Amino acid sequence: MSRIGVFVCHCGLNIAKTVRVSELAEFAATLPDVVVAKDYKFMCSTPGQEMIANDIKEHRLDRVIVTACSPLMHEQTFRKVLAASGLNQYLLSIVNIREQVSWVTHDIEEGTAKSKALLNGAVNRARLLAPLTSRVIDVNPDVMVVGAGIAGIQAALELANTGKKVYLVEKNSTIGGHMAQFDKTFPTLDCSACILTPKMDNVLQHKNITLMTSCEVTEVKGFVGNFDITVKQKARYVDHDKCNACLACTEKCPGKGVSEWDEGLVKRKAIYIPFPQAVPQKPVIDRDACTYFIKGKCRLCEKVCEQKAIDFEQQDTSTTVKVGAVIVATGYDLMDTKPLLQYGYGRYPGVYNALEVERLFNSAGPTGGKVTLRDGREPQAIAIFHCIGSRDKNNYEHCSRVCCMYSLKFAHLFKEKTSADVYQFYIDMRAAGKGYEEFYNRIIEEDVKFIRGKGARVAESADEPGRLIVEAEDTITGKFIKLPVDMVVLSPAMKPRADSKDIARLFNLSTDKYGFFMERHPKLAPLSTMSEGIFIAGVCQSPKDIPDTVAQAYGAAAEALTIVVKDKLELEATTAMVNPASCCACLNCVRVCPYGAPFFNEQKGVSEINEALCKGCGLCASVCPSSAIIARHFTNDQVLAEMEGLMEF
Amino acid sequence: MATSFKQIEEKLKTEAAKLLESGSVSLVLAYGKGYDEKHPMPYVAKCASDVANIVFNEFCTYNMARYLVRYPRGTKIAVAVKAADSRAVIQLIQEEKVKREDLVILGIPVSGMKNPKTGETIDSKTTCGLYNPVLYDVLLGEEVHGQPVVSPYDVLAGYEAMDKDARWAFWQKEFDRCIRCYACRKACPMCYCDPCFIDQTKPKWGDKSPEPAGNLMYHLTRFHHLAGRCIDCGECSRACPVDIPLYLFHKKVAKECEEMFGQAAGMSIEDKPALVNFRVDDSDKILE
Amino acid sequence: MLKKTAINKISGLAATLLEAGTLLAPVKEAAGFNFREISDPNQVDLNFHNTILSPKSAFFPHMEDFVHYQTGKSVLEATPVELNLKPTFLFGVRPCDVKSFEIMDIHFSGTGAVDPYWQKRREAATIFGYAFDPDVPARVEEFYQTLGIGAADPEGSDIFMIKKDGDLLLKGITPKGEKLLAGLNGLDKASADEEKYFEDVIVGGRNVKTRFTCVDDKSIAKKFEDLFHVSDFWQKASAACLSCGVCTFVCPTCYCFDICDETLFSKGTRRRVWDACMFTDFTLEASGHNPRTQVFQRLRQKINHKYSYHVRKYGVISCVGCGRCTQHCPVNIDIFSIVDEAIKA
Amino acid sequence: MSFEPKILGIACNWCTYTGADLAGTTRLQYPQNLRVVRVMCSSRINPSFIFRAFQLGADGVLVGGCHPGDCHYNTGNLYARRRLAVTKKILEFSGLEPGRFRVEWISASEGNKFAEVVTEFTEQIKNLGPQTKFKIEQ
Repeated sequence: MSRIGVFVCHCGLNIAKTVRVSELAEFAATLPDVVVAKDYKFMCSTPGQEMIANDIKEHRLDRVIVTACSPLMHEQTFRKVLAASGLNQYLLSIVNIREQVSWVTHDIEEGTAKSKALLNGAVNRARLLAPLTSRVIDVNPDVMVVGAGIAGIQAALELANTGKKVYLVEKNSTIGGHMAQFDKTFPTLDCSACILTPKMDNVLQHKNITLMTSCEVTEVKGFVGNFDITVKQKARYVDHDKCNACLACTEKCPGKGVSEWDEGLVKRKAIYIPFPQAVPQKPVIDRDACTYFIKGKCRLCEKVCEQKAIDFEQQDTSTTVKVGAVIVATGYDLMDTKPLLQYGYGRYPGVYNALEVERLFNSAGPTGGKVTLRDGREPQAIAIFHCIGSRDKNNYEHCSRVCCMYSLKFAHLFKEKTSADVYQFYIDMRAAGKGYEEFYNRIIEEDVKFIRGKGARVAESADEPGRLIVEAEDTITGKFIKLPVDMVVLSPAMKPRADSKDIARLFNLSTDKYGFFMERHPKLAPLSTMSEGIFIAGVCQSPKDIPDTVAQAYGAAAEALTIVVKDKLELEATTAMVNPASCCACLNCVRVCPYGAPFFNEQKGVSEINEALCKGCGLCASVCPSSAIIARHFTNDQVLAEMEGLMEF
Repeated sequence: MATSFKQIEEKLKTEAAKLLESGSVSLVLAYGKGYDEKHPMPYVAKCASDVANIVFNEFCTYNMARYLVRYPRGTKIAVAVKAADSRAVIQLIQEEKVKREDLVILGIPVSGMKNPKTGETIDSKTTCGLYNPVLYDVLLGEEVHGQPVVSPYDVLAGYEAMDKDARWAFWQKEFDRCIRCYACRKACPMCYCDPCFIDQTKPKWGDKSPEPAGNLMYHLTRFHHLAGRCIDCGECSRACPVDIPLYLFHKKVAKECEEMFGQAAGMSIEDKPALVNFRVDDSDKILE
Repeated sequence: MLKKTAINKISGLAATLLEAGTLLAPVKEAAGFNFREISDPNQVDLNFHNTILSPKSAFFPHMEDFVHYQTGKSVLEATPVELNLKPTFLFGVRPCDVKSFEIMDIHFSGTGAVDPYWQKRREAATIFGYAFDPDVPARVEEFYQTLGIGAADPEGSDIFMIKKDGDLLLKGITPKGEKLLAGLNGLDKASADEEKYFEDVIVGGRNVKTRFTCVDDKSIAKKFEDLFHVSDFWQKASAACLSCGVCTFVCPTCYCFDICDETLFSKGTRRRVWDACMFTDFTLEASGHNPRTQVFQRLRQKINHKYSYHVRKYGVISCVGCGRCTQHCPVNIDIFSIVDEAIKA
Repeated sequence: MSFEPKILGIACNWCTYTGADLAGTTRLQYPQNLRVVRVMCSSRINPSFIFRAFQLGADGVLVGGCHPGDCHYNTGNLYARRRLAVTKKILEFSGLEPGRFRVEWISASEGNKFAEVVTEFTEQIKNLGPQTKFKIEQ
């Protein structure tokens, strides 16, 4: 038997105008187990709260029902009253007779009748309410940032500057990401390296940042505040502790590998640093290109290394890092345009993708910053194709957001570095960003030709060997265009990293249909994910430009701080639990949970729920066929009882 | 030319003996003698000498997949399956109740099975109507050629065309007979919950007594629990001592699920059970 | 005195009985025959071998309301359900089923603790026993003869009926039956030939063959006592068992029940409902412990109860060989085959 | 007296319940036949809740959740959509009038949609008359 107190609020006239509040209190008093029922002008006022507190003591109440405004308004207020009176705060039930009764009717009969039904439901439910306690856990103050492009670098620096220890994990041998490959950045045309490399250096120097290059996350255990993350250090075959970066090894090395940094336009050595300003500026050996690894002899690098830093026996190693929060900033890949046969990428030497062109402009690039074709000629006419694979239902439906602007940048740089005619083939010109429209206008004036129509086809010229014919429909004139050019630049879709699904699985993130990570809420929680304590920043969430990426990095750092700044963390109390006696091991809960909270305990043969991961949505309880899962505060019993109460009158 | 029952029985015995002798399985779920020819029983052969007791004839309707979950996880089991039975095995693999690698599936291609209680030939009216197992390691006979021309859902047409009140009256009459012996759920290969929701007292989903309200709650919820999982073997209806045509309702739900989610139960071990799955582009039309 | 009526005029007799009280008789339904309360005399259909459900529900209904109450109110305000029964005629009960009432009496009234509901229903009833049709052989599932029950034993019936061609012969067995029969209008007097036929059928009924040979109760009981711990035997016997409740619910001598409270909108009913020892939760204790979690344990309990414990405690096997459990078992488990195995074991 | 149906609503906390509050805050008027149970997510709704509601005498049942893609719990309503669609088919095949059960996606900002749906649904249930099939008679 419960001892229920019912407190009916007038809310001035807000409620009392269309609900007969005293009649409601009298009605409540007739319901089984209700030992006290009162009405009062403003229940949320101090005297109102005191009245409830006094009655809890005087009548030894073990359940409290406040019949007032929406629980979204004052549930917390009244929970505190219960807690202060020594009653568990979850033994409270709110009946919403303001927003959902008195404010939506003018008819006092209707209002009163509906209020009675709602109250009856609440009394039924209140009897079955159980006291709940939140679990408090210790929080590890460190943070891991996965991916060291501009987003990861920025986030790591921000966090490190607040004094937090940061593990920055990068799978390549250098940090910097795509931004390190760019020559200039739009719309200001400032040099990419000039603004990025100081940050890269800061990372290396920062006492709070542990830089983990050539590293990959292989396992994530734990939950918010207490992640145990296993990181694999891939073998570099160079002991970076001994190496003094003299780079004598790279001079002597006879091996030839493909330069990733130069987008494969040139070769590099088998022992190499990716580019001169790489961080850390210490070489690694590319096993697939190394003569020793291929043929079993060479070891020239070992001979020239005075530090004895070369170690051909080095193996992959694993370490486990404990952190309280994680920022995932794994960036993007460009879509492979080879399968789009109509553009001839990979077949015609004159067709380039955007990142290759970035390298052509760069003074540290394969051509020393001169724009020349693969055969050494300077192009006379250049076509830039926008939206290759983007805004394309057959490939990627999204707009990649940056292509319009970098295509304009390319046009400018082509104009600056060559005397070529430059043609832009675009669907729409999207220049939404600070200074972007102005940049567009500037390029228009630079004698760049704009053709509103998507590049449809690239073919070899039959008349002039080595030249290309581009085809498109000019949608303004409605004319079909055929144009001879020397160079075609494709602006391919930005897509998630090839391994984004693996990353998603590791960190229990959800992805959209292409593999971009899903934010918790598209507007109100764009950097949080459905996994508490895991945040995202940069293009891994969706295509965006550098300013937006950096802004997100700051934001994600702040989000991560909100967790690691605390010593203790209170977990949800309204979580789900499994009654092992009823569990039939169908694993439905394990299959559906968006947070990976339920897991199968092989030994016991039943499912269990990691309450630290549970958000209390109750999905598992509804897919549990044997009703073994108890969704606390919304149990089957409680819902059924409430329904019965609502339907009784 | 379809393989005869006798030939299948011989092959079943040979395979069972081979598997048990080699120790590659610890038991074979098949059929054995009952109290007469027309009433064979589910049979578990545990050693080579048990094999002699195995029979197969047109009355061996039981879905032996039903017994898989009775043995501890990891038990190596050979199971004799007809078409629908193999779908049950697939569904159980999807639901991770059994592992594919722990099973040797002895497929039986067969048509013209008979209900041992009534002697009627079993076809697509009361089952999925397939002749050949969907998944097997060994096929104990030649595939039966020519799938049934009649869709397993054709039998529904008359009921779908009924006026809603007539349909309600029809089901009321059927469910009213229910004595709550739970033979339906116990014969069902997919009903492995213990306890069943209806046996729960907290929450109490429905009355325990065989009254219309409790019966309705039991059956409707069971239909929902089997939605996208029922493989239409018809065992529930054959087990029912009061002949409630449960298969009709199951067929209807299966048909709707197939139309809405584009996936039939127990057809591929790669599938995920439809009701613990979703597609972002599921249409809202399914709610209309 | 032996009386008779044409079977195709049975509705006339039914109408007479219906006027005098409640009539429970076989009715043809979708799945087969069952005893039902008759509202229209034409429903009565004697063209059956035996019913799906046994006639035990006449005295021990599937649901029996005990008390109506209101939640939140005092126990003193609850209203017990009183049975106000009219004379009841249980019509067309086969001899083996009639025998089951005697066995059930042990539990509901024979051991000192009297169940008032059973008792009242039993007292209100006049049983019209009905011999198995002498022209029709016993079904393969039946084994009443094995247990010493004839196909036409009149004992236990108030009035006993035998079919002769198109006629139904009726004879009062108990004073209650004789008195009722004498007062029934519309029946003809039977001839001497028919009287002889009646007696011959009763005697002949004792020689009807069923599948198994008769075995002594005590030795069966002993055999099962010895076999209790031979789990191999039980594992084998139960390998096919689905653990459903069909056998229990169709059985004329299974009497286990559950008492449950069904409430809605604060109105409640405390009610007795059949339970089945084959259900997993039958032995589930409030602590969560369940002494019989395995199928073989439950089947062992069921068979031991009927053939061993019951013999040792009450001196009689709690089975009448009607064969319903075998006939309706979804996987054709034959209870007496298991007994037979045990005897041979 | 005209027929005043009892309608059970089950609303998710984050979208539809909040949307219902918004309808109140903006003082939109709608019929008072709806009684709402708040759950955290539409995916919490066990199909048996719906069957039970009709047995309890609900003349109509209205389920409200976030729009697909906007679920507070990411994918909850996507599961709910499938599960409730099946529930609806089962109700219909059992013989219940199709119009008595409805699922609507109503966001926290759609107070007006909430009021419109309730008004329209109530009208529809009034036209269907009392629900007698599932209702347990006492």
